[in-house]
Amino acid sequence: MKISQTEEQTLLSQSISRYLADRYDDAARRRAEAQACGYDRDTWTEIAELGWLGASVGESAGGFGGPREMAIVLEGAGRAMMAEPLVTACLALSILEAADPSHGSLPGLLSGNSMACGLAAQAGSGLSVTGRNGSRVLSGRFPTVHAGAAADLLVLALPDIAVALDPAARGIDMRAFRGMDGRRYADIVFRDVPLDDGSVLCEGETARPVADRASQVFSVATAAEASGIAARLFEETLAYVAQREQFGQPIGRFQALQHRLADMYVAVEEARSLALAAARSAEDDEAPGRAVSQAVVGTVDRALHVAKEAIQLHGGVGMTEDLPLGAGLRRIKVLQLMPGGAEDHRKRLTT
Amino acid sequence: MKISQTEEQTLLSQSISRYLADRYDDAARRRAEAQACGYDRDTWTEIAELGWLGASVGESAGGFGGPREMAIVLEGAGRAMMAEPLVTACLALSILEAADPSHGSLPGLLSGNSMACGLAAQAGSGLSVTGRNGSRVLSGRFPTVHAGAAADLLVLALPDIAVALDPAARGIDMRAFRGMDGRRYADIVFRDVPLDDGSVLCEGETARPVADRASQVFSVATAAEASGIAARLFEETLAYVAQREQFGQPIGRFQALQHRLADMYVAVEEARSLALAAARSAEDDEAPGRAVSQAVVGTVDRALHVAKEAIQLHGGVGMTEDLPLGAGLRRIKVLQLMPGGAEDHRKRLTT
Amino acid sequence: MDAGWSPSDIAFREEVRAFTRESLPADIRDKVMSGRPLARTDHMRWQDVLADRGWIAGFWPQRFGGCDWTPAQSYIFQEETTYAGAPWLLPFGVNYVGPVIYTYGTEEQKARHLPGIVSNEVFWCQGYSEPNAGSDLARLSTRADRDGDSYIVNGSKIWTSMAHWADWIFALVRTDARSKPQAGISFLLIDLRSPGVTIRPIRSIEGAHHLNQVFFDNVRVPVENRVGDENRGWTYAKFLLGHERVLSAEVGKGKRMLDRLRTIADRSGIADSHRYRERLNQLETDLLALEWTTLRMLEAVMDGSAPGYEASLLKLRGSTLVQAIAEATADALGPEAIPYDPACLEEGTNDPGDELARHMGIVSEFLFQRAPTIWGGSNEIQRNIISKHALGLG
Amino acid sequence: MDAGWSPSDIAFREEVRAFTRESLPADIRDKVMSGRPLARTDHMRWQDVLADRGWIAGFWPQRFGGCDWTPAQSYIFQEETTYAGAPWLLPFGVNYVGPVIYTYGTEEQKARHLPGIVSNEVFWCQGYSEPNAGSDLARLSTRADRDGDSYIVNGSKIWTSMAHWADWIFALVRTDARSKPQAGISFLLIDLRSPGVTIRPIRSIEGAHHLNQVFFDNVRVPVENRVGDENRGWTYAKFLLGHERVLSAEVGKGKRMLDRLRTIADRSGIADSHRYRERLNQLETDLLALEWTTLRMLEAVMDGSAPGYEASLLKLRGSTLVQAIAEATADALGPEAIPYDPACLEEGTNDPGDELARHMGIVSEFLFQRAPTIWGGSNEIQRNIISKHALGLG
Repeated sequence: MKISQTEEQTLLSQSISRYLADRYDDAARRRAEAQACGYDRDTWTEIAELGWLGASVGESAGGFGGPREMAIVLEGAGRAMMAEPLVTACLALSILEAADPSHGSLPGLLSGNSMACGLAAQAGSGLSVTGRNGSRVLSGRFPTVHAGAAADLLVLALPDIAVALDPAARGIDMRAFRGMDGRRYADIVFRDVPLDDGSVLCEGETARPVADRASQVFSVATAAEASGIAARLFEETLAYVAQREQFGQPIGRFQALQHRLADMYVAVEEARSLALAAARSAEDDEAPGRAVSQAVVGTVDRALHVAKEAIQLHGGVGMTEDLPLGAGLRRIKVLQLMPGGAEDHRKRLTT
Repeated sequence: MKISQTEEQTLLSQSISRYLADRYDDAARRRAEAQACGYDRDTWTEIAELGWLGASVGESAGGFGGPREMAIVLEGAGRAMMAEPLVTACLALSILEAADPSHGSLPGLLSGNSMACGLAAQAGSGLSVTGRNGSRVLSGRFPTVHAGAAADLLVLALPDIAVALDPAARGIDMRAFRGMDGRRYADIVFRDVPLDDGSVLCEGETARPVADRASQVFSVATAAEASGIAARLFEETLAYVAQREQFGQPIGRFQALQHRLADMYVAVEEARSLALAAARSAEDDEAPGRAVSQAVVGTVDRALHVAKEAIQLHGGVGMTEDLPLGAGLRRIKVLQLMPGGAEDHRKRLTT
Repeated sequence: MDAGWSPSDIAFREEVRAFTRESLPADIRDKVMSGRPLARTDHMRWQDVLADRGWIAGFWPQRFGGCDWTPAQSYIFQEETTYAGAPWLLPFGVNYVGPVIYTYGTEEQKARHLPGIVSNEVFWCQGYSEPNAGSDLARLSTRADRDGDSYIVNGSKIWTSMAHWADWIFALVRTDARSKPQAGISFLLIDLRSPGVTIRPIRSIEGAHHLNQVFFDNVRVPVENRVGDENRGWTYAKFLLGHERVLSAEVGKGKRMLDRLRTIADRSGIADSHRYRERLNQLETDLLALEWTTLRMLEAVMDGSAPGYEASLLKLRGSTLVQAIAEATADALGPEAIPYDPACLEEGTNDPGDELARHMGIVSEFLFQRAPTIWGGSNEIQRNIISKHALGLG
Repeated sequence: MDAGWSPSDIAFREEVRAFTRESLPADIRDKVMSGRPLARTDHMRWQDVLADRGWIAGFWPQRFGGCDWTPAQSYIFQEETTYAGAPWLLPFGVNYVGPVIYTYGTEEQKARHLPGIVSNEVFWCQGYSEPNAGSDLARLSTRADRDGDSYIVNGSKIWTSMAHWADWIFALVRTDARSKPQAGISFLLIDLRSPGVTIRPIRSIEGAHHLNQVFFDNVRVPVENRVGDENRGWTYAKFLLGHERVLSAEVGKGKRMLDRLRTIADRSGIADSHRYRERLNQLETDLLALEWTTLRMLEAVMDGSAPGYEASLLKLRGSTLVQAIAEATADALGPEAIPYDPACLEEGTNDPGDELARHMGIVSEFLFQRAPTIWGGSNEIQRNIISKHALGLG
């Protein structure tokens, strides 16, 4: 019985924690956010060398992992609230793995020398491919692509076709902006972008499982990141109430706060469980189902609760940018409201 | 500025409290519930003599009050969780007042010698009056009429007609049952019940305001009773935590419980405010509006929260019929689920 | 989703499922499914079936009549039987007093008491709480005074589930009034037929009689019925509280209750309402979280890394969830929930063909499910345990 | 629904409404309505308008420049101006230090400080919290050592809203380190231009700069700037905390925010979604409850039967409600809420024609509204007060 993780997965998790503890504090995050591209390219190469990108795909595609390993990476990234575009890059790798595991871009992407953004249909709108064979064109919009303007490649998984496009291609329009989580996004509009044979990864019957895979991976990544953020915000709060003294004792001695911390702890454990459930479902290569959507909604709801409580229990200092609590709350709000995020899943689950 | 109550209203409220403290404890409630008719007829005559029924209508109908006075009576009845059918009787009086303030039944009803059940359209289903003039018949069903089988008169307010019927009339079918709140109800089915001139109180244009009035009064009564129950359950809990000792002190000294009691207190105060808002709205004779529905939903939601917390904070003894907590929870659940109750209001507010 | 079960676990699950399908009497299953109260005979009939199969005390060591089940097998057994509509396997003998006896008891006590549990012949109940000692067991005041080879027991125990059905009670009693409150307590096995024992029924808010107060008036108990050392009963009680609690999450029960909620919503026509869907989705999500948390804790128990407070976490969430499902189910009935009279629950019709009787079970369960957040250490106590032991907030 | 206002109250409401409609600058109103940050000049322009009308300190006694408003008038004034989109009337001078000075101050202090508040010429801020003294003011450690006719002040104050805009600060300082923590504190008025004062900005999570830490490094303050007796500052601080808090319920603000939520939902197309309707209905119901609770408390204040903890009740619910409305409003934007960069809030575009800038205000407010449940005595402190004073749980 191996429910949570194998020994290899535990080693991966420990290596990630070590790197983050040594190299990625809040100041590093702020520096990364301040870069023109919205993240730190040296960090990107380092974590690629450590195998963080290879963890998301299997050996056939040049990696050593799968959804569960990717979730471990993203839980760590969530904990550190890393600004680096891991979700979108892992999504691109997973699409390539599913559609064309020998795609020429993979070695460069895995080594961190280049960066690709994965676009799952659920994050887009008005998507269409028109025309036949040699003269097809793609249209549609992805309004919130993390680090989109820094991408060397855009990898799209639509229900009938998967494509890899040069962001500089004709018909692709990008408007870059900073989001409420401090990250750089691009609003990418595709207007009759020609799809030549070189850009098509797969199509027709084989495209559907690729699109399902992309949807599944996007959900797993969202749940994992939310669960990591929740864990971090809880740990910050637990450390704070243990040392902050008021009325003659650490405030963590006050029972009303203890009970709220107990509930936060439960929420964090449950977020972890739900993120695990989502990853295991993707590992089994199940079609995206109700349970995966529930895992996304459930982790984001729990993380949001934890973030609000973290700020409240810190008091005044919780309202300041001196601590990473606001950053956590803002990031979770993005995971909730973004196209293909928790609210979209909730809508699907309840209507 | 007189927001909550006038001096006369305060005197009424005090007189009700005195009577209940002296004469109506939980044992009295149980005895009343055990009667064949589901309530105690001596109590009924006593409270009628004290003016509890007259409080719900104005002087023209032989009373001395209105919606706010009725709300004061019902808040008291809620506090004592009285089994007597005050809501339905007050509703009947209000319909008679609005439709025909000189109706011959009023003196007997106000003195407690007879009892009428008021039926507002929102508590019924499949209601229709067919035929013309001399040969009209009424059909439809009221599935949850408190003390319906004990009624001397049934007073209905439908959008186009208000009628007072002898329960023994041809076409009226009653099935009596006990509800989860321990009270006696009747499921009343009207099948082509002939309406003669003597039974019609008013019709056509003048019937609409009567029906609106009935709807309004039913809502005010529901909110008032729920607010009274919430207050009672909270007081029971506050008294309990102040005397129950565990771990070397009264459990009311534990901060986690204190904070939950503070939230219960807030809920009780807000329930009182919402019940007041509903009564004031009816006093101004406004058409039944969004705010009145919200007042019903809001008081019942708050009362339900208080009831659950009351049981939880009492621990084991809260689960027993030795205390009135279960009775309170069961009654509130009825106010929530009954036809025309809080859930129906919520549905109207949100669809 | 594959929870990583081993092939033998999967085979065991199939075995339990097939056995339950074949062996659970239909009338008992129907009562459980509709939430109607079970009689003593209902419990005993099902437990006799299990006893015949050797599955009353599966997790016990084989030498005491068990099957040496792993925690995973115990979990699978509970999940499968519960989901299939089997009655709650009453824990007082098998989960509570049995392990205390085989861990701390004398050879004579083992020989005398364990077989009766395994064979389902002796019905036990638990005597911990007292009117003034609920969460705070250190306050307990039922006295056992030494008189030769006996103790003379005086006092009373309360919230004693099923005492009116039981043969024996295991009780915490005060044997030394002078020492500190936690010390001076002993663990006694008391035959309920002893002279001086009286049982008062307590009516619960859902109308059922399962709770009791048990009075001891100069009840003579042989000293040989004391388990372990005198004045060290607290230690055994704590052992018991921590025992096998990973099973308390009631995942199978939650699944069964959600099935029924869906059925009722389909029948009552609210299945299309958005409010119901939001609520169902919330409950399903909470159950998914509970299930995977249970699995994670189970894994930790099996590889020896269990944090020790996993029981508190699961109890807190499991009890809250079944409570919420029970209320949602009553609400799904809408006005049809009202014709339910708790006073008629026990004597009233239990004819499964009677629609009202079915509803009665659902409303009864809504009320009854206020209890799990109170009993077995209230959820407030569980939060205390978590904040102290898991979070180190002292 | 008629709240039982007197004819003169109704006339006063009309007067305030008409005045605000005519006198509130449109650009300021627009900033408030869209949640964008106000500059110091925005506050001052509006307060100058009020000062000209004599309404800066309406509830003050006439002899100090007020209008002798009843609590009902104060409530009406706040509700009407807030609902109409007027900026928050900054309370530090008019609500906080002013009443302390006219109640406990010397004639010289009254003459020197009150006119500047009434005329809106002097900008005050509040120095209570310290890094180690948040809810627990008794822990405060900023020292004021007597040196002839002066105190020498050393230490720092934190969470000082608008200190960077202020001329003066009123501060609690420790003048006797040997007495009990609550004693030994004095109430000082300090000119922020004094040598030794430094102000460090603190960036809030919504990107705005309104909080500060104020450092005192051997700041010399004349003894005549102490209000009341030495070492009795705690008394004045408590007086201040209880003062005029019935107004804190922010009913007008809640109504204004709900209007905006409805507008945004209509525009974003979610107005038909059931989830939004449930949420809106919940918020409207909570606001109805808050409004009528406020009115009941107001009545109690006016007839002298106020329980004394009404401020805690209203603060608790009012802060929670505006917080919830602010979040629902950000959520109503959906994905359109994302293009908001807190780092650009202050320097970014405030052009009301820019749709993104409007959203920026809404997201900023969602983040900012986490503060009201913390400041002015956190909601945890309010629950303590209620349980101790309203419920007598000691």
